[in-house]
Amino acid sequence: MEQQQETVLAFKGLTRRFGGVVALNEFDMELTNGQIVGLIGPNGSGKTTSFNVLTGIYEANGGSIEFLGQDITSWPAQKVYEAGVARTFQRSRLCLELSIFDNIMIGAHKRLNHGFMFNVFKRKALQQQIKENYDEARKLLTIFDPELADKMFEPVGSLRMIDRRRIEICRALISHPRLLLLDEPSAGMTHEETRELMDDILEVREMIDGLSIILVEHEMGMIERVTDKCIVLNFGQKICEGAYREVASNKLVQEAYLGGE
Amino acid sequence: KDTVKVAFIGPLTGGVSAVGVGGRNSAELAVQLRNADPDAKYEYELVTQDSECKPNVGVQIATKVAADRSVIGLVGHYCSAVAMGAVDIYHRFNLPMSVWGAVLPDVTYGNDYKEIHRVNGTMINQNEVAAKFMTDQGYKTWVIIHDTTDYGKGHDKYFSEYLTENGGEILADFGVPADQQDFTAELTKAKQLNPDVIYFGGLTPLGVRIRAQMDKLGIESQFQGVSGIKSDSFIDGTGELAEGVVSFLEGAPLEKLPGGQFFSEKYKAAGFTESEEAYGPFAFSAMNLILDGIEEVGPNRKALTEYLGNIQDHDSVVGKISFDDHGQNTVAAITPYVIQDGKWVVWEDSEYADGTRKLAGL
Amino acid sequence: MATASALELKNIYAAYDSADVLEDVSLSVPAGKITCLLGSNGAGKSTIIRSILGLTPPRSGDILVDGESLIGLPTHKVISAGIACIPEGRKVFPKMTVVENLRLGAFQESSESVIRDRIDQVFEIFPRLKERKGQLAGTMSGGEQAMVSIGRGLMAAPKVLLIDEPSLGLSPLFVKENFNIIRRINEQGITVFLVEQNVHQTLAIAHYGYVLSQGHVVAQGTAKELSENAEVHEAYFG
Amino acid sequence: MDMGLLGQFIVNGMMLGMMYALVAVGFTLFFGVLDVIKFSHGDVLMVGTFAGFSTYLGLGAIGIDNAFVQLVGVLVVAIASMALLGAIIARYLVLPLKSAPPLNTLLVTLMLGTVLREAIRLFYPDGSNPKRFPALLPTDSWTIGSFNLRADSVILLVGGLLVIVGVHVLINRTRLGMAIRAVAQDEETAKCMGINFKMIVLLTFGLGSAVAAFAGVMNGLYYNEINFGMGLLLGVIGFSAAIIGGLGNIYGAILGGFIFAALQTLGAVALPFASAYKDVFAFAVVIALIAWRPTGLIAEKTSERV
Amino acid sequence: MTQSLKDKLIILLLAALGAAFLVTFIAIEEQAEIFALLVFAGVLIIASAKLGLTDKISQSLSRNERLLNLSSIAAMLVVIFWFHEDHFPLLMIATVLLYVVACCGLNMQFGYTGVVNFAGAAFFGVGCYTAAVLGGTGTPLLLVIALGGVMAAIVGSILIIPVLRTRGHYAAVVTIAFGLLFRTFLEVNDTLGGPQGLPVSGMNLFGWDFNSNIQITENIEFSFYMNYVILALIMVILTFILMRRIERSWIGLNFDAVRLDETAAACYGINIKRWKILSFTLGNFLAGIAGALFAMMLGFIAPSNFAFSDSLILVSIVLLGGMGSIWGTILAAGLVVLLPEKLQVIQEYRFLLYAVVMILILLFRPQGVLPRNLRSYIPGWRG
Ligand SMILES: Nc1ncnc2c1ncn2[C@@H]1O[C@H](COP(=O)(O)OP(=O)(O)OP(=O)(O)O)[C@@H](O)[C@H]1O
Ligand SMILES: Nc1ncnc2c1ncn2[C@@H]1O[C@H](COP(=O)(O)OP(=O)(O)OP(=O)(O)O)[C@@H](O)[C@H]1O
Ligand SMILES: [Mg+2]
Ligand SMILES: [Mg+2]
Repeated sequence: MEQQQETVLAFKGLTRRFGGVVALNEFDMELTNGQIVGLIGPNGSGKTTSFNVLTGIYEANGGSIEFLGQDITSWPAQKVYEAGVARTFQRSRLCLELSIFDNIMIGAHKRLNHGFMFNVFKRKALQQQIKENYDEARKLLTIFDPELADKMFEPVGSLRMIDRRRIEICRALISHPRLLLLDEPSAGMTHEETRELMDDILEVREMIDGLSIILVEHEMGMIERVTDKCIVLNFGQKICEGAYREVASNKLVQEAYLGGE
Repeated sequence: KDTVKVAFIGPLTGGVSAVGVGGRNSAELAVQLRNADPDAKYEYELVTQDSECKPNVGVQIATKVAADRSVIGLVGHYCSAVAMGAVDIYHRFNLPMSVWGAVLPDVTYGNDYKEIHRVNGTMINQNEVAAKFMTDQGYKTWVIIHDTTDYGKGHDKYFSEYLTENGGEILADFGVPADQQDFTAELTKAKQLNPDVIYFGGLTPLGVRIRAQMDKLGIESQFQGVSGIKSDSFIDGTGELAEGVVSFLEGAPLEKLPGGQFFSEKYKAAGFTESEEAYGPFAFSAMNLILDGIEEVGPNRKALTEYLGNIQDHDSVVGKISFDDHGQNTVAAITPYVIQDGKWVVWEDSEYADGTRKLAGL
Repeated sequence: MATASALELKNIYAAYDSADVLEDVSLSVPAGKITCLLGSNGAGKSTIIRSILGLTPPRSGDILVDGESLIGLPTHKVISAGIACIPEGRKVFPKMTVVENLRLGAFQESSESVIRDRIDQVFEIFPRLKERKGQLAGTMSGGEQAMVSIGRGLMAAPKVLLIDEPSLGLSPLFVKENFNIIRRINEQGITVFLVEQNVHQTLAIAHYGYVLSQGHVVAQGTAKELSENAEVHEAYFG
Repeated sequence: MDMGLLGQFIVNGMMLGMMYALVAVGFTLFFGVLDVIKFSHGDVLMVGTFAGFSTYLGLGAIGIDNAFVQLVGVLVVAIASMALLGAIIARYLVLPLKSAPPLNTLLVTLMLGTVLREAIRLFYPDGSNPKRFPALLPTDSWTIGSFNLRADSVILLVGGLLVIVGVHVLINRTRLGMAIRAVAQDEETAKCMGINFKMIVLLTFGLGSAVAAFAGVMNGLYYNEINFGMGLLLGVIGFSAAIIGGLGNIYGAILGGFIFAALQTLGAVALPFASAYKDVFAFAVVIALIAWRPTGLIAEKTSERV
Repeated sequence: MTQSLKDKLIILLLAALGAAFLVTFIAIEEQAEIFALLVFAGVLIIASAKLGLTDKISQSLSRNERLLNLSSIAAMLVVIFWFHEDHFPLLMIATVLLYVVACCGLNMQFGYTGVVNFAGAAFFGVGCYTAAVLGGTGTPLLLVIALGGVMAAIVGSILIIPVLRTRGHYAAVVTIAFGLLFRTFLEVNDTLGGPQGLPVSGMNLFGWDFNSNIQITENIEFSFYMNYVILALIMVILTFILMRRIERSWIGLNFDAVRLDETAAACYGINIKRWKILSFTLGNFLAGIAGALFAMMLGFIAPSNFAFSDSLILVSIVLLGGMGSIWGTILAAGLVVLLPEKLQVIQEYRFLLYAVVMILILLFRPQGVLPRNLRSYIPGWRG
């Protein structure tokens, strides 16, 4: 199938500095349709920074980012999202005062009608839209945790960490993005919980056409199980790329990241 | 005896509350004395309200007082902006009233309402006399500092007008907010211009600051104020720097009037903790005027209005009161005062007048 | 148990607002040993740590350090009693530099030279921190912040060190390194109370362990016993 | 303009700037600890001045008339009593509200400001009128042309500077300062480091209020006049100064204070057509400055990350 | 009795109680009586909270919003007609209502979107001055009110750039500076009346003069303030509907997201600037229309009405009510406007007492008297 081979995302020589620290150094990367890429590397090697530069939170100091054939290097965050990139954050960034439903709807932004007239005067249509989206959100959340789906109107602040992570992922997925960026989604979970989470994500991927994922994770079990390919960063530079097994047996990677047996 | 309600309005909170409370005490004194008088036909009850010196609040409480039909007469307003907003209401509700402190001419002259009267003079009279008096002393050049409230701006306007008429020259004119602390910038500039007199149009707190800072900067010019600084607190606030400061106040000096001594004694005897301040006697007179009216024509607003309209040569502790066709007291004599040895002294009686002492720069 | 316990919890009940979290938890942390606490998400592990520190004071029960009760003491007094903590989720002071963060770890230590020595020791363990001495901790990467947090915990040189999920967000290499560090700390005579998700590696260094589930202690024993315990196995080894 | 006059403006402006800077330093301290705008700051300053003034009267009453002893007495009493007041405010008004939205602390302190102001106005003898604050410093002056420099101004300037430097050193170089900053950033973790949270909050509020008392006495000594409303505008300006300078940095407070003073002086001097517009001018420039540097002139280093 | 019937009864009872309380509170003048009434109300509230009644009642309320809204309006009408010939109570009620509108504006700004505004009185003042200037020109007066809002929004746009660029305390200073600047400007500049202020001509709608009493029959005369109260009530109702609809829509969600986490909001496509501008402008608009009607009602305005302290009063209403809570705003506006007035009897001591009361309320209800609830998009609907 030709569509399978389409390049979704490409970094070319992406560079980002903070003062003296070079967080990303001439980083090249490519991602094709439907692929799950594991982005791994020691602490402080630039993984999160690459997400931040991609999503427009930080500007790139050099290089370019291409997404679905468009150059999005200096796009603002809003535009990058509109183009189909959704993310989670290493440190959960939910609005704790708002309900689960509200939080998920923040992710659904591009599907909703934000016109003043529509929102204030066309109440019937708006309520219709609310109900439709509610159903959709509920369906999605049910995949992760049916119990949570019954608590749609409870504040997120009252939930466990693990549930917050799930909601954050739902928030990212509800917009049916082309590219999903997951930053350490399993941090703080047990093996069992991690596995469940990954199964759920894979299940969702089936639902969303051509969804590609970049996964940042320190949990190698997870990386091994779900990724099609791995990219290893060290000091902002790509040191290795390939299937997990290849990468894991690389000397450099073992030294810098995995720690030899 | 029937009980009749009369009202007092003034600023009881905020920056000028000292004057307001003094006025209220004086009005209360008038009512007390009347109630103690066995010949009085009615028992009087005083309603007091705080205007906070804010027009919106003033309008509200003016409505409150005026809408209460049992209130027959009102003594009201020290702050001109409040009075300006409230006069319409008194007219609408036909409540006869007399202003006891506000000095903006427009309060009486800006309308044709027959309910509105004023026992104290306007700033016009005051500045007319002040300009003439000072030029007569031989001063030639002025720097004016005034606050940007209606009070300060009004004084600035009329004083400038009359000063030019009398041949004085204004070297500079500074408007300052009424809550300013630091005047060194204005005064430094003033110092450079080296005027004979620094005229200040505003109230005591600012006056004290300006006088004190003049000294800081070594400015030797004469300091001239308006009725707003003619208070004991100005002397308390400036200490020895007060010496030789001149100011002007409507009305003949209290102690020279037959009733003046009486008022001072009674005020002391009544045991108020606060001073009556400069406008206390006016509040007292205004209240007495209203009480006299009620005694005479009965507790009826219309009748009282009529009564007030015809007041001529009515005796009071501030001198004879005669209202013109705008309800303005016309015989408001203006008295110049000078501070001598920590006291406000009527100019004629002072050592400055007889040449023993000299004002600054003369 | 042969050794005396450095820290002992007796029949602790704890709750947030309305939600009861801990019910009748008793456990003892033997002096000089590593004791670990296992349990799934939301079991109440962090709540135990908070109870000890006095951040979430227990509703009833007793907490003893060297036989002295900590109940009712404000947190800084608990710390004075010789307890230090590496809190869950790193919790570095974002607007302070790495060095200032470390210094705060030794807040109750007043000798400047002692503090300097300890900073040097921490730098030895985490060379990355030495490189980044002056960086504001808030701008560091997740793992770097974890290093700051661990380093800061070591600065106190406590009798008992409470550690809540230290390997969260650390690279595999560092996770291993981290367990080595914990072992070394323990070898210096510090009693360690370790909360972890990483069952294999935890049981490998711990002497003794408890398993918590929904606010109850459901299993306890030596590390060996626990790793052979069928239930535990099922639940956590998958 | 001749040099003497220019010098005069500069010295006056510096005095004013110092006054603002001292108030701004107080604000910076409070932001530092609980991230609150403490709107009663100006009024605490005023109460401090009145406390000092009463001390002066008291000393006079028992026959002590040595200016130096009086000065020390005034300062000590004002500073000590305000430090206590600050700690009480922290204990009973600020700490109980620490889990409420920060703006609510603002409201409470605002109301407290009203309480203090009204209390002085009503209960201090003749409190609604301005008072003459004694000149306790040497009043020698040097005059060069139109330039007039008084010894008391110089002493006050130096004194103010010393206080600011002292506070700066305290915050950045001492354990107490470190604890203050730690508490500001994360209360719970600070506690876990063995910091006595309550104590630190009380101390900081005590310190901030003591600085306010100092500024108040300085104000009194310089202007020789005090009144119950003096804190209001000073508070607002001090707050603005702290902000335009940039929070989280004592130097920002100093810079902000001096800029504000400069703007006002400039406005009064250089707007010949209407000096009354000088505040309009100053505040317009403040707005423009903030639009230009949204986190203050000495911007806080970003410490947040995603 | 079924639950829903019970709910309805509770609401009606509450509305009746509220109306009775208001009537008594406004009518009494004696210091002791006021004090007794306040204590009584306080005891009642505390007791019902202790008995767990408050929770039950609030549940009943949230189940029957429509009835609650309608019966509140009815209760308000009862109060208004009770005082139909008493000018002053009506004036105070209208003032409260207009403050509610202005504070809803502020609520939109910092309750929803987190854009702090310490210049509320200035925008209110823009509305007032618009009414004063246009009042005599023959412009239809409903249009004048709208223009008051529009002018406030336009003047506010001067601040858009700094407001968008700043956050937190920095943003606070922008508006504080503007508030001070606005007032000083009005005072110094004589074109708009200077410090003396301006008279404002009263409202006149289709030949109906708002400033004369309404003769119903020979013996029944309504105070002319009735006109303003009714108009203000309508304004409050419309504002209430607008606020509610915005809150319960995607716009409200966007506002909240902007307030709570700008970075995350931006990463999900929310245009921070757009929503901040909308809420700032809309908020100022509300303050402006309230100001315009207020000026017409009062008949006179002056710069000293729009001082920093007046802005702070508006802010304190919002905070006291609970950020983002409309009912809270209504309650707090009543408290803040009526309390000092009711305390007139204690004269110069009243601000002291007022401030003390406010502090006490906040110490016991740090989140405001009626904190905002979680958003429920469609009343009663839970999926
Ligand atoms: N805003 C910033 N200011 C200064 N330095 C920064 C900033 N953001 C990141 N850095 C530095 O850039 C480097 C890369 O950080 P990044 O967060 O991308 O690491 P990471 O690969 O995600 O690590 P981890 O696995 O620990 O999360 C780090 O050394 C970090 O300290
Ligand atoms: N501040 C709080 N308010 C209310 N409930 C809380 C609070 N903190 C934790 N909880 C609840 O208490 C329970 C136990 O939480 P705790 O943090 O102790 O679990 P844990 O075992 O440490 O989990 P994790 O592995 O996620 O760290 C959870 O159900 C959680 O939702
Ligand atoms: Mg990262
Ligand atoms: Mg935990």
